[in-house]
Amino acid sequence: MGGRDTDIVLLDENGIRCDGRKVNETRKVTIKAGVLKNANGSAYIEFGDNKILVGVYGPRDVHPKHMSDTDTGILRCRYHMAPFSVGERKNPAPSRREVEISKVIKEALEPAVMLKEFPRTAVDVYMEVLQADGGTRCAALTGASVALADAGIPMRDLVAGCAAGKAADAVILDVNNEEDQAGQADLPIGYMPNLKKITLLQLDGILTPEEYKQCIEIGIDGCNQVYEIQKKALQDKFFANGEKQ
Amino acid sequence: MGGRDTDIVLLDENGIRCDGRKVNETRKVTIKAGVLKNANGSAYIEFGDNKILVGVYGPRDVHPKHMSDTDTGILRCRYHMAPFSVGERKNPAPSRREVEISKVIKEALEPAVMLKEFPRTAVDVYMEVLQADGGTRCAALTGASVALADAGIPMRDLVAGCAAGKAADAVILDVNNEEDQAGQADLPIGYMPNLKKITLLQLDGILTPEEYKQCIEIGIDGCNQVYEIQKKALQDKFFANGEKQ
Amino acid sequence: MGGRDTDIVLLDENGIRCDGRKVNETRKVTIKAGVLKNANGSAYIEFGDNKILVGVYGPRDVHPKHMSDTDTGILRCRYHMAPFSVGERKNPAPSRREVEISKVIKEALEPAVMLKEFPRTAVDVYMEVLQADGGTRCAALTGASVALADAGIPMRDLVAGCAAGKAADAVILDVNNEEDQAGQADLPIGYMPNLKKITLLQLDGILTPEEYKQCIEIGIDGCNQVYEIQKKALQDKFFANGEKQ
Amino acid sequence: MSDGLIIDQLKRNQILDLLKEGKRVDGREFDESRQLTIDLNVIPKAEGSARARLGDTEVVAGVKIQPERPFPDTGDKGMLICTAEILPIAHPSAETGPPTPDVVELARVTDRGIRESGMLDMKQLVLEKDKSVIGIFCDNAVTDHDGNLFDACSYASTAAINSCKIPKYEMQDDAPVKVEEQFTEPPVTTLPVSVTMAKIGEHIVVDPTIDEWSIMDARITITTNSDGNVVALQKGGHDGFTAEELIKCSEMSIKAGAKIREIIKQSK
Amino acid sequence: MSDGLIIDQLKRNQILDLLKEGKRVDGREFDESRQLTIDLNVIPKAEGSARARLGDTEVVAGVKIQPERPFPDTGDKGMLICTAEILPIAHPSAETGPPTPDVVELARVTDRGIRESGMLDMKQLVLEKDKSVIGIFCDNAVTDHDGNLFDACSYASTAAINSCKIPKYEMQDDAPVKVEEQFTEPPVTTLPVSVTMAKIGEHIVVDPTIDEWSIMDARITITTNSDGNVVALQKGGHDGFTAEELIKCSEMSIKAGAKIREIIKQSK
Amino acid sequence: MSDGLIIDQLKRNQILDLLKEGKRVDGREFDESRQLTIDLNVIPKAEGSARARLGDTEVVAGVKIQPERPFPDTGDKGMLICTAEILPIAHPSAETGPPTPDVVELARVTDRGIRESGMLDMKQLVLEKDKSVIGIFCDNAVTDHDGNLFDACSYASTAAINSCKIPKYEMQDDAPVKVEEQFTEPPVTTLPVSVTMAKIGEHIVVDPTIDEWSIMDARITITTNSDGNVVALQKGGHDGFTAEELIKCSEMSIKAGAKIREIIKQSK
Repeated sequence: MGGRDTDIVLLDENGIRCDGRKVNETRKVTIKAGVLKNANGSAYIEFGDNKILVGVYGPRDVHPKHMSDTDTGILRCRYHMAPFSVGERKNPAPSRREVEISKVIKEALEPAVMLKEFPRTAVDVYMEVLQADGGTRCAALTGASVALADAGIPMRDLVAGCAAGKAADAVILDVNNEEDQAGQADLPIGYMPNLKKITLLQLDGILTPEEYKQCIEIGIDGCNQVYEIQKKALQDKFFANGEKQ
Repeated sequence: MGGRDTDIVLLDENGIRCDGRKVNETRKVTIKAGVLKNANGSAYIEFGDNKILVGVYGPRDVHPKHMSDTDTGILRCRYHMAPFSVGERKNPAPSRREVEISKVIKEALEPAVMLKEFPRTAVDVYMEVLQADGGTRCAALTGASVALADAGIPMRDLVAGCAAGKAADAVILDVNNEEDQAGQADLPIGYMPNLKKITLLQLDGILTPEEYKQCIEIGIDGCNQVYEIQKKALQDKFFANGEKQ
Repeated sequence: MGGRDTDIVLLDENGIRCDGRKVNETRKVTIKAGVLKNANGSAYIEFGDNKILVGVYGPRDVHPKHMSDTDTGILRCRYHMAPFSVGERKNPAPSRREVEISKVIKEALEPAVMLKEFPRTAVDVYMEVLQADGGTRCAALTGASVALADAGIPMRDLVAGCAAGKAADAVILDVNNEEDQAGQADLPIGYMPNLKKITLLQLDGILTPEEYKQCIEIGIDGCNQVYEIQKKALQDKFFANGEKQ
Repeated sequence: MSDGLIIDQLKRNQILDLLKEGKRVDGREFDESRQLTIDLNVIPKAEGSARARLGDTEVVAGVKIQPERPFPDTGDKGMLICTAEILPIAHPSAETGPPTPDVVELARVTDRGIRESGMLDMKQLVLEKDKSVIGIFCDNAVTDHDGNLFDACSYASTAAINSCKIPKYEMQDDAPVKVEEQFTEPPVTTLPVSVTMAKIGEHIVVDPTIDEWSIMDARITITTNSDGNVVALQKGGHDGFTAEELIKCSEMSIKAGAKIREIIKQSK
Repeated sequence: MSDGLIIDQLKRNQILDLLKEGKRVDGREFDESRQLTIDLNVIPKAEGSARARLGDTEVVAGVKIQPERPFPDTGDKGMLICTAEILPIAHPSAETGPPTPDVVELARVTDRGIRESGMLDMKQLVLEKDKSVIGIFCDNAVTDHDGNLFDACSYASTAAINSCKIPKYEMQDDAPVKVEEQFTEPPVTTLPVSVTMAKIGEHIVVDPTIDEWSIMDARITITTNSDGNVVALQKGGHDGFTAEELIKCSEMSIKAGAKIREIIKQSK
Repeated sequence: MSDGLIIDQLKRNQILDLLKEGKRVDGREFDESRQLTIDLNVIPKAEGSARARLGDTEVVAGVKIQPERPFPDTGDKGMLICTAEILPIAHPSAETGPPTPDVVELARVTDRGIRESGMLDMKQLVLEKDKSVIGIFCDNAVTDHDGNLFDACSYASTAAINSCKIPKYEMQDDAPVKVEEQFTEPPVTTLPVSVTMAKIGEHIVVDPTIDEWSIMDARITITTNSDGNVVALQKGGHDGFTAEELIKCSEMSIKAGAKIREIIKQSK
C-alpha cells in the first residue's frame, strides 16, 4: 500500500470502482491450458490486464542428486517478471520480491500436490509474468494450478487465487493496480475450494479485525469464482483433445 | 593510517592519550565464554568499545567432501561486520577487507589448534563484529581463541591479540580508532604467550627499525595482559559449570 | 562500427591508410611460441599494436567430472582483456563481450583440433589481451593456434585470423582501431588455409553483396599471409629446441 | 526413509501426543509466547539498538540513520528499511553466502511489518523535499536460533526504532550537514508487534520453538498495531488453514501481541 | 558411447539420408523458412510488442521507452538496447540463473542485427543534446524453443520496434517530463532481418529446427536490410564454411529475408 | 596419506636437508633474491607499465590514469589503487572466476605496500579540490607463477608507477579535459620494495620459489622504503615467528630490499 497521493476516485457514490466493477466483482479471468509445445503442462492466464504464462516440467530427475528426497517428490517454483511487464523497465535479474513470491506460491501449491507419489524427483513450475496489473501472485498461482493439472501431476485440489482488500474504506474483491497503489489494504488469498483450505495469505495495509474477517469471506467467494474458470479451462483442453482423437 | 587532518591531541604533555590511557596501557578488555546456546563453543569480547561475538562449530563433516583432508582437520574462519557496527552503515555483503582479515586470523589460529587430532573434519570459527572501534582483528582473534577452547577443540596455546603502533611520534600500545585514523602506524599482533610465537603480524604506517622493535616488544606485553583475561574467562566458565553440577 | 564523427583521413588520395598501409596490406605481425614456463604450450603475438599472450593447458582432467565427455575431448577458451589494455581502464570482471568472443574463438578452433584423440579430458586455451588496438579476436585466435600446436595438441590445420572491412568506401584488409571506430564495416575472419575453411566470421557494419564477396576474398589473402608467420614461429621454436639439445 | 526423517517423525509424534493432552513440550499454554527480554542500547555507537531474547532465540537489531537522496516519486517522505540476516553463529544449519529464500522472506516480512504499520510518520523525516530525507536502516542479526525468527526480529526492530535518537541535520549549500550532539525523538505513531502461530495437526500454538517449527504443518505470522488492527500477514508451510482457524489466529495474535507490546513499551 | 550421443548419431543419419535425397524431415525446401506468424501489441502496456512464431519456436518481444542520460561520447544520439533470454518454460534444457554463453551470444547477435543495420535514425531520438535522450529497450523472451532462436528474436525485435509508439517528452527544469497521451512514430530507416543457415554434411538449410540444430556441423546467421545489403554476420558451430558456401549463404539469406520482411511489414 | 601429501613431504625433507647444510635447491644464499629483470614500457598505450621477472615468476603491471571524483573526506588528495590477479596462463592451479582469498590478499598487500609507503605525494594530484582528482590505477597481471607473487607484484608496481607519465588535465566548465601530448612526472617521494621470507623448519630464506612456498611453515612480507624504514608487513602461513626471528627478518628485508631498489631505479 503506497498510500500514494492521487486524484483517482477509487469508489464512486454508486459503489462503482475505478474500472467499472462492483465491490464484490472480480476482473475478467480467462485461462487456456496446454499452450506450450515443450512443457509437460502449461497454461496462459489473463486476470484483468495481468498476462501470465506458466510452464510445468516434471516429475524429472534432480541435479545435483543430494537435492532430491528419497521419501517424496519436491516442488520448485519460480515467479519471474519479464523486463517489459511493468511500467518502468525491470532489471532481468530476479529481485528479492520475486524470490519471496516464488516461495509463497510454492507453499501455496504444496498442500494441493501429491508429492509422495513421485519420490526422488522434482516438479518445476515456472511462472512468467508478461504483463502485470496488480494481483500477479494470485493470477500466477491460479495459472500454475491449471498447468500442474495439465501436466498430469496428481493433485488433491486446484488452488484458486484472488485478493480481497480495502479501498475508499470499503472491503473490495480482486484489487487492481490503481487500488493497490492508492488503496488501504491488499490481502491476496490462495484457496482450495474442495478442501476448504487457505494456502496463501499475505497482507499489505491495515485492517480492523472485522474487516479482516470480511476480506477472508469475500476473498473465498472470489476464489470460488476463479475455481470454476480453472475447471472450465481443463475441460476445454480435455474436450479439445477428445475432438482431435 | 589515514593521516587524516584532525584537531585531536593524540598525546598530551603528560604522556596521556586521547582516551586517558598511558602509552603502554591497553583498553579495558572483558571476555565471557559460553554465551551462545547452539554453538559448540562461543565467546563475547569487549575490547575497549569493540563488541564481538564468536561462535565455533565443529569438528564436523565437510561438504562438499573433496574439500576435506584425510590427514588433518581444517580450520575455516569468517570475520564479519554487522551493518550497524561502524559509523556509516556497512553493506552486508562481505568486503575484500573482511576476506583478507578472515584469512589472516585463520593463519594466526592454525599454529594453536591441533588440527591433526580431527582428520576429515572442519572447525568453523565465526566472528561477528557488533560494534567496531579500531583493533577489531586483534579483538576477534582473542575472542576466537577463547571460543575454540570453550568448544573443547584441542589447542597448544591460546592466541592473544593486541596492536602496537605509533602516534604523536610515540610508540603506543593498543591503538584505538582515533589513533588508527590520525596516528602514524598500527601494528596488530597475535601471540601465543606460552609458545612465545607471533602468529599474526601486519602493519599500516611507517616505522623505523628501532620503532618496529619497540612495537613488537610492547605488543607482546599487551598480548600477555590479554592472555590473563582469556584464561580468566575460561576459568569463570569452568567454575560456573562446576557450580551448576 | 561507431560511425563516430572524426577528422581522421582514413584513406588519402594515393590509397594510403591512416597508418601508412595500402588497402590490401596487413599490419606487422610477430609471433613467438613457447614463451611461458608453466603452460603446456604458449605464444606471444603482436598484431600491429595488439599484444596478446596465450597459454594452453591440457589435455587434463575435467572437474566436475560430469562436464567431461567419454567420446571426445573438450576445448575450453577464455578471451580476457587486462584492465590496462584499453583506453579507459577496463573493469577486471569478464564482460558479455568477452564471453561472446570466447565462444566464437572456441568454435573457430574446434574444426582444427582433433578432439577425439583425447576423450574425457579438456584442453584450456587462455588468451590474455595485454594491449588492444582493433582486431583482438583475430590476433587472439592466431596466437591460440600457435599455442595449441606448441602444446603438442594434434591438429588438422592452424587457424589464421585477419579481418577485412570497409573504410572511406574502400574494401580494406586488417582493420585497425581508428578504422574500426570511424570506418564502415569490420569483418573478422578465421581461416584454415590448408583445409580452405572459414571457421570464424562476424560482421559489424554494412556491406553490399559485392563488397561482402570482396571482403571474404581479401580476408582469405590476409589469413594466408598470417599463416606463414604462424608456421615460422613454430619452426623457430622447434629449431631453438633443436639447438638446446 | 532417511535418518533425519525418522527423527523428525518421532519428534512430531511426541509433540502431537502432548498437544492432544493440551500440553506443549516446554510447558507453555497454546497461546503463550516464550519469555521476552528486551535490552536497549546494546550497540551504543548506533543511533538505536536492541537485543531481543525470545526464549533461546536471540536477535540484535541496530539502527543507522543517515541522510539519503529520496526516490523521485517519494520526495516528501523519509526512508525506512529493515533487513535481517541469520548469522552463522546462530545455528549449525545457518549458511554463509547469498541469502536463501528463507532469509529473504524473513527480511521482507520483518520490513513489511514495520513499514505497513506506519510505525513512523515518514512525512516528518524530510530535510528538504525531493532533495534530502532522513534514511533509517534497521538491520537485524540473528545470533541464536531456537525457532520463530519472525517474531524475534519484529520485537528487536520495533524496540530499536522506538528507542532510537535521530541526529539533527541542517541543509547547507544543498547538502545535509550533521549538527553534533543534537537529536530528536523518532516520530512513532504505533508499535507493531508480530505473533507467529504454528499449526500442528489440528492444533495451533503461539511462538513455536525450533522443534515445533521443524515438524509443523503450516504457520501464520500476524502483525498488529497499538489499536489492535491487523497490519501484516504471512502464511507459510506446506499445509493450509481453514477460514475459522484464520479468524482464531487473528484473535490469538491480538491478545498475545498486546502483552508483547507492553514489554517493548516498558523497556524504554 | 553415451546414450545421448547414440540417439544424436541416429538422428543425424536419418536427417542426412533425407538431405541427400533433397528432402528435409518436415518437408521444407532447403532454402525455405518455417511459417512465420507475427502478432503485434500482445503486451498493450508496453510501448511496443510482438509475438513471433517461427514454426514451433515462439518469442515475445516487448519494447520499453524511457528517457536516459547519454554516455559522454554519444550525447547526440538516442539509445537502443536489445536483450534476449530463454525462459525456463521454453525447453527442458533451459536453465535459470546467470546467462550461459549461448544466451549471451543470442542476446548480442540479436542486438547487433538491429543496431548495426541503423534500423532507427538515432539522431532523431535526442531530447536535449548531452543531457537527455530517448532510450529504447527491446527485451526478447523465448517462450517455446524449437530451434533457430536467432531468427525468431530478430523477427520479434524488428516487428516490435517497427510498431512501437514513442511517448513525447518535454524538458522542464533540465529534466524530461512525459506528455500524456502523445506519441510519435519510431524513425525507422530499414527493416533488418536475419536468416540462419545450418550446414549438415555438404548441405545447407535455412531456418533449422531444434533437431537439425542439434546435429548440424556449423551455422551462419546473416542479417540483411531492406536494400538487400549485409548488416551483420555470426558464424557458429564446430566446423567451417568454404568461401563459396558463404557466398551462397549470403544469396540465400537475401532471398529468404525478403519474404520475411514482407510478413513483418504486413503485420503492421 | 594422499599422494599429493606424500610428494610434498618428500619435497620438504629434501629442501630441509639441504637447508641444514646451509644450501638451497637452486644454489642461492638464504638472504638472496632470485635474479630480477625489469622491462619498462611494455604496454606503450598505458600511461605506465613494467614487466618484472623474478626468477621464473613474471608479472606485468599496467598503469591507467584518469580523472576521478574524490570521496567526500579525501577531496584534497589524488587516488591510487593497486590490484592483482593471477591469470590462468600462470599456473595449472590458477582459477578463473571470482578472486580466491589468496588473490584478495595478494592484491591488498600489493596495494598497501605502495599506498602506506607514501610513494606518491597525493596532494599534488588534485585538479580541483573536492571536485576532481587524478586517479592512478596500477593493475598487476601474473603471467607465470614460480612462487613469491607478493614481491614480483611489488616490484612491477613500483617500477610501473615510478616510470609513468601523468597526462595534463585542465578544468573546463567544472569538468576535467585532457591536454593532448602534455605529461608530468609522477610525484615520487620514495621507492617501496617488499621482501618476502619463508620460514622452513628453523631456517629463514628470502624470496621462496614455488617449491619452497608449498612446503614452508610460515612467511612474512616486509616492505621498506628508500630510507630503510618499515612501511608494511604481512605474516602468513600456518606457523608463527619468534620476536627474534622477526627482528632478523626486518634486517634481511632492509638489506635485500636495498639491492632490489637499485635495480628498479636503474631500470628507468
